[in-house]
Amino acid sequence: MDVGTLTQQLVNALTLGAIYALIALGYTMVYGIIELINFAHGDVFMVGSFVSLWLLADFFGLRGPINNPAELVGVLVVAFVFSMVVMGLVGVVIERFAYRPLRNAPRLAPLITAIGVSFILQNIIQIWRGPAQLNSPQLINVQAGFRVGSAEVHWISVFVIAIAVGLIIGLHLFISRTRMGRAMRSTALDREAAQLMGVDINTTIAVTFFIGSALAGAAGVVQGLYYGYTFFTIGFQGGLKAFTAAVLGGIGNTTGAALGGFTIGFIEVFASQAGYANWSEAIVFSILILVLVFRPTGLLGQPTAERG
Amino acid sequence: MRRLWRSVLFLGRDSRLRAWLKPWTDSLNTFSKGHQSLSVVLGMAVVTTVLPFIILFPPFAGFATQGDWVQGFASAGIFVLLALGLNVVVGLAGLLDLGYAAFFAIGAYSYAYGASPFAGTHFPFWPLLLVGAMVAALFGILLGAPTLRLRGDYLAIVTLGFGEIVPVVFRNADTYTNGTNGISGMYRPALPVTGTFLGLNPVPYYITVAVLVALAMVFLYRIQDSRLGRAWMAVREDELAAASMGINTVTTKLLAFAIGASTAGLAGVFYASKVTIISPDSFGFTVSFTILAMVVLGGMGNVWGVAAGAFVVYEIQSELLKQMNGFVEHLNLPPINLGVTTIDLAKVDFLQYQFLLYGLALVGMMLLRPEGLFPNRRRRAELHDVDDAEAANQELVEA
Amino acid sequence: MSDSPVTPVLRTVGLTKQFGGLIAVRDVDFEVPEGSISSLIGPNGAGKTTLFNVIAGLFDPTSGYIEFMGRRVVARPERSWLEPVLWMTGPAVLGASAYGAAVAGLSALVVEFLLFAALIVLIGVLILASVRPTWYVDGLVRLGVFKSARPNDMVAAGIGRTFQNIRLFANMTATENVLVGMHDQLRQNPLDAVLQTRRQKREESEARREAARWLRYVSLRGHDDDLARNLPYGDQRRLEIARALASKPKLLLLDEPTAGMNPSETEAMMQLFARIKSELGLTILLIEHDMRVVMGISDRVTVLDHGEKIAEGAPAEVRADTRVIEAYLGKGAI
Amino acid sequence: MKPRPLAFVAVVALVASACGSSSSTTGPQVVKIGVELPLSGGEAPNGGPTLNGIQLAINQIQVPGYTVQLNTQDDAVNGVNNPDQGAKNIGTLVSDSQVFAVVGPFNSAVAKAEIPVSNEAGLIQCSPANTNSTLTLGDPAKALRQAHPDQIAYVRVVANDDFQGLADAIIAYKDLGKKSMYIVDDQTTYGKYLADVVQAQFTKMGGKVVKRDGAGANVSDYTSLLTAAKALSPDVVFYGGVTSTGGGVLRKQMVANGMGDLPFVGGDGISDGAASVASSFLNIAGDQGDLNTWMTTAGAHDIPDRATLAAAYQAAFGKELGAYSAAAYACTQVYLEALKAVGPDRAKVRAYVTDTTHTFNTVLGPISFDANGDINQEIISYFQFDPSTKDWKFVRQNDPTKA
Repeated sequence: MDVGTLTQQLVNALTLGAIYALIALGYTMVYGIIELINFAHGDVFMVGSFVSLWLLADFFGLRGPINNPAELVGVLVVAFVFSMVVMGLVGVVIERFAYRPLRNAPRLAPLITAIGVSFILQNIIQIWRGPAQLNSPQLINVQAGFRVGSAEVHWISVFVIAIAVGLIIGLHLFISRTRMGRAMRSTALDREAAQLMGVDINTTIAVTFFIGSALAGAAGVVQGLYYGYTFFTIGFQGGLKAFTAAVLGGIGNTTGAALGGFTIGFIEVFASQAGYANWSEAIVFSILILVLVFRPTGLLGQPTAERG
Repeated sequence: MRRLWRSVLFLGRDSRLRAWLKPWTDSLNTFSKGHQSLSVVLGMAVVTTVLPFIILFPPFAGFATQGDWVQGFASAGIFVLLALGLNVVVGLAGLLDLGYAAFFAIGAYSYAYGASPFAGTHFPFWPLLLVGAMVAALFGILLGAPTLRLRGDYLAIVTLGFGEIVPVVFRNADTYTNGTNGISGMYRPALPVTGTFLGLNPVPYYITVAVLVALAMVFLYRIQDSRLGRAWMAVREDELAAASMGINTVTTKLLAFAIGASTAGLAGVFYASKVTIISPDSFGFTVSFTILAMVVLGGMGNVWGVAAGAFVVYEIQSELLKQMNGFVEHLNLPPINLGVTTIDLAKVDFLQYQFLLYGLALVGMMLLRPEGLFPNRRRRAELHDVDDAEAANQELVEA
Repeated sequence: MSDSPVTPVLRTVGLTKQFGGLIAVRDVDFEVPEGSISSLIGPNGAGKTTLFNVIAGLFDPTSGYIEFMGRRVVARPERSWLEPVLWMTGPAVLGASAYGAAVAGLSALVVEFLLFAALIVLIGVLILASVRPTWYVDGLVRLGVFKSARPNDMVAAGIGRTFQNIRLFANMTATENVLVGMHDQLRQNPLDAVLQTRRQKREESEARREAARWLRYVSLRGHDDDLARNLPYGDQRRLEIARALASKPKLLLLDEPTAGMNPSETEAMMQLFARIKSELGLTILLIEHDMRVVMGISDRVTVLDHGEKIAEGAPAEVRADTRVIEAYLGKGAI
Repeated sequence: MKPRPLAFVAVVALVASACGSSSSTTGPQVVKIGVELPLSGGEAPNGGPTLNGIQLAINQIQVPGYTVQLNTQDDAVNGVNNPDQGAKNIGTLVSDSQVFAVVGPFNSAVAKAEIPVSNEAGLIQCSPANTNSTLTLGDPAKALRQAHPDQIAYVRVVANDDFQGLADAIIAYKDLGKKSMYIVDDQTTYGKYLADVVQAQFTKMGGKVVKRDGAGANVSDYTSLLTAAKALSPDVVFYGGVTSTGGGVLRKQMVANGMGDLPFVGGDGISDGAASVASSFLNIAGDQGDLNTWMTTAGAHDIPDRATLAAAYQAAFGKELGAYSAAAYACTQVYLEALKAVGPDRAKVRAYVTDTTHTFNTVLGPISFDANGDINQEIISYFQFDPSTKDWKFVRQNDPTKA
């Protein structure tokens, strides 16, 4: 493998990892706060991609790249904000009706509703847009880029990585600096204690769902821009990989989720490079199992002290 | 509202039907307490005999013919077996297994290696049942040994990963598994009296699977009431206290894994012999999820409940939703006028909404009855607070 | 203490337990003489429960070790990464030699045999690792993989315990709780259960009789089939003791057994301890806050403060010790 | 609120009456053609147009003395075709005494579960879409016919993948004159087998396959595969698979990664309409991706009266003819001809259809089946993208083994 290909693959890995990381954040936040594996999250991402498809293709009537920079930025901002807000609200609604009533039920009950919600979302999209892949306008010219040595780096990759890193940093600041962030952390640590200290648990959990789902919505926009298509089943596999990323990084830990996302991106890309694309899932999950066997809390997870 | 639903589901403690049936159920309970294995066998015998006749009456007769129903029941039996096995892992030992279909696949491929033109072997079906169960159990141990020390959710993701790896291996190891083509033309089981089973006659399969289910139920009931069963319960309730009482938690969980896996292996062998073709695509994540949904919907920890849950979910999935179109057309309902638009249910293509209905069923079920249709008494006690717990206690005393 | 009149059942040597930066137990040497009732006292946060948990195998000691009945107890990994490495080396060597054999052009039979052997070794070691027979553990101890015991090893060795905040199996009946306590005593295996062998049936009915006996021993009558969660508080404490006794321990660890009880209940408990000591010949080590209990029934008292042992001896001696008074009442009290 | 038992009784009564009223027999005899296709979930675009083809045929062709109806079964479970469900459906169709023949299945994996059952029952199946070679040929096919090894009950009106793969290799090596190929398959039974055939044939002709990858439906990012392949500088790309598992997306990403100039060849899995049809291969591949693409379909394109059929289809369903609508129409025609000749007796219909001397007049032209159940006209149609119409342009059709 020459240096050019290697550089190119590094960029590919970062881009793919960025998308996984965005989705993984939602998993990890929800898990951190209510210990629920939200299997519908992948489908929230999928719905997000359809919402942005609707906005860009049907509402704005866009078909291809926009060359005017000002217009491009304007449309992108609208697309991201719209998709993130809509998906955030969808997340809140899902939490309100499918998970909140089950907060004190056994852990498996909300897991099953999550699966149910996932089916419902898929079917709604399937009825709405049909059971086939759909073209999504790629607003940023995917062929435009610059050269680093013999490698071609596309602006779209830079954009995707920047969006992901920006949102991850933003999220990190939100959690560590704001009052709501503190409420989220304390709820995650000990819900009852937080409640006694005057934290409104319902609002906090709703906000968590809003943010997590909004990030998935952002990932949905990125899906359309980067890959140029969407499909009603992408949520499932994307969600599965992202969930793996969250666990790999140490579930409940936002930085870990980002790290896990990039790790899985790298594993997949280099498995493809080596000609083992058809084994890539097996490789990803084998590495996951090995990591967990030898480091049971994930890469960045804190070991939980058992209380005797 | 809750009360209403309970009555609708006619399983709530407050229903009049139940009160009316009480003398009978009580004496049944006493009998089953004393002769558990016998009552399971009798129960299964009754169910197996009655089922093919119930479906001769409406509304069931409207969906399909008796032959179709029995054919479906034989397939449903596979899922009942799977749910019973997963119940050991999830319901009794409290471990979340999201890749259970992998063991199902391993059982099915074991049969393919034992009795198919692809492998060039033709061993009889019955010993292969045992072999499949053992091979699956072995893989259960192989997966569990290094991973069962992990905390609950990490275990869940490890099993999920395993569930993804197994089909990928079967798909890509072409030389050994015939890859995506799968292995076809598996030999069907044979018995001295009936000869080789036929694809068209579901009855031998139906009876075989009923026997397997009955056996599995008897075994599980017996294990549940033994040292191991109590250890599972203790580990589920409080792992730390269980360890402090001398229970080797890892071995205990490993046994749950192995026994669960062996049941799936059994189901796999039966499946392979019935469908006669297996391919890696038949054992994906959806299958694992479906089985989990069956266990939870049925009522974790309760053997009969889980079996019933599996049966009901399977029938909904592969009969009711599939035949919905024909059924609704049969009903001759008048179009519903909504003012702005008219909905003619007879023209609605329900196949399109299959997922939506299934999803709504899962969500609705969990919201209305999170403990499952037929909950384990203890499990219900965990869910509802003191008053219910006392009532549950009362029931235990009475039983 | 070397001048103990009786041989110690339990001895800790230089036991230290550290959580992150906090040293909960520091360099504690102490002994529990056979057949005694010993108490562990000290102010809140003195490290009593931590010490208990280390003895019961819940935590690894950071340093130091425990001797029970004159034998050092081990079973928990010290270098946990080493055990999997050991699992892998055998198969890896075999696998590599299979590869070597293939490269060297040896017959396919040899290669396949080596591969098969690698698989068998791997499976075998994995099964061993999960079942962990004594000799496997001993081997690992020699290789420096293992350190202290897991809780179930300690139960097997003969230590039973109760918890400070009752940890019964809340949704199991009283009888079932006791039956779980007897886990280690029962010899049936799953196959017995499936086939309902005569051994299984006999053992089960005997076990149930014995469980009933233990329940009556701690004066729990008529509650055999009640769920543990529905028992009154005092009965839950008793049930916990019955459950611990069912494992036929030589040493019973009781963590604040009379906490939250009224004087008459406490009195009844003290009588129970005395009976356990005299009738069953058990050694008891208890953590207690109630000084009447400590002084009333202890043969020997050990005082911990800030994780360190500050006094030890007969109740009267300890009561007079200035450091103890200081620890309890503050420096100015003298 | 209280439960209302009356409502339940009412429903039961309604159902009972509905069932009772449906069994009145006067006039022409009602007979049925069984349909076994994947119709729900992600499979709907496959099964739907095929079912329409059958429907169209029975609407247009009358057999005196008989009213032909359909008994339609869906083999998709949770939205994916499922062999177990397929086998069960065949059982259902077998037990419906009015069914005298079955059209279907769509997927080869399902066929493998169904052939043993229909073979046992002697109920003829005609597949409009199964192209997997092992269904009719060699030991694997024998394994499927264990019940009556000498009485086949499965025929198909499309040529198998051995022919199609050869045709695809011919396009790449002979038509385009390319020597080094990159192959991606979609990890399905169909895609992988077709890619295997192409790889073997291309190599046999003297070409070189520089890289071969498998990427299933779950892969949405082909960038890394393409980056790796680009370094090996192939001059033609073959895709074995269907659009919904990634064909169009692969081509689109080739453009994004600077490989848009390479010719792209695919099988009938990417034959799903013009660029204007949403979700078609050409639509997803995008304007720049369309160029330089070639495709083959199993079966003759130049059927005698394509335009009439397409128009009738358009009139009935408001859509363009699906890829397998004509084949499904032909299967139905074969059955209706048999019905006219020998009546609705299963054994007679089976014998009539599988008789190698019979020739049937269908929309595909006159066809007959060989001893294995394969169609006699093993014709492959070759297509190329036409920028002026933004659609596939029919190039030629032939039997590639004789070309």
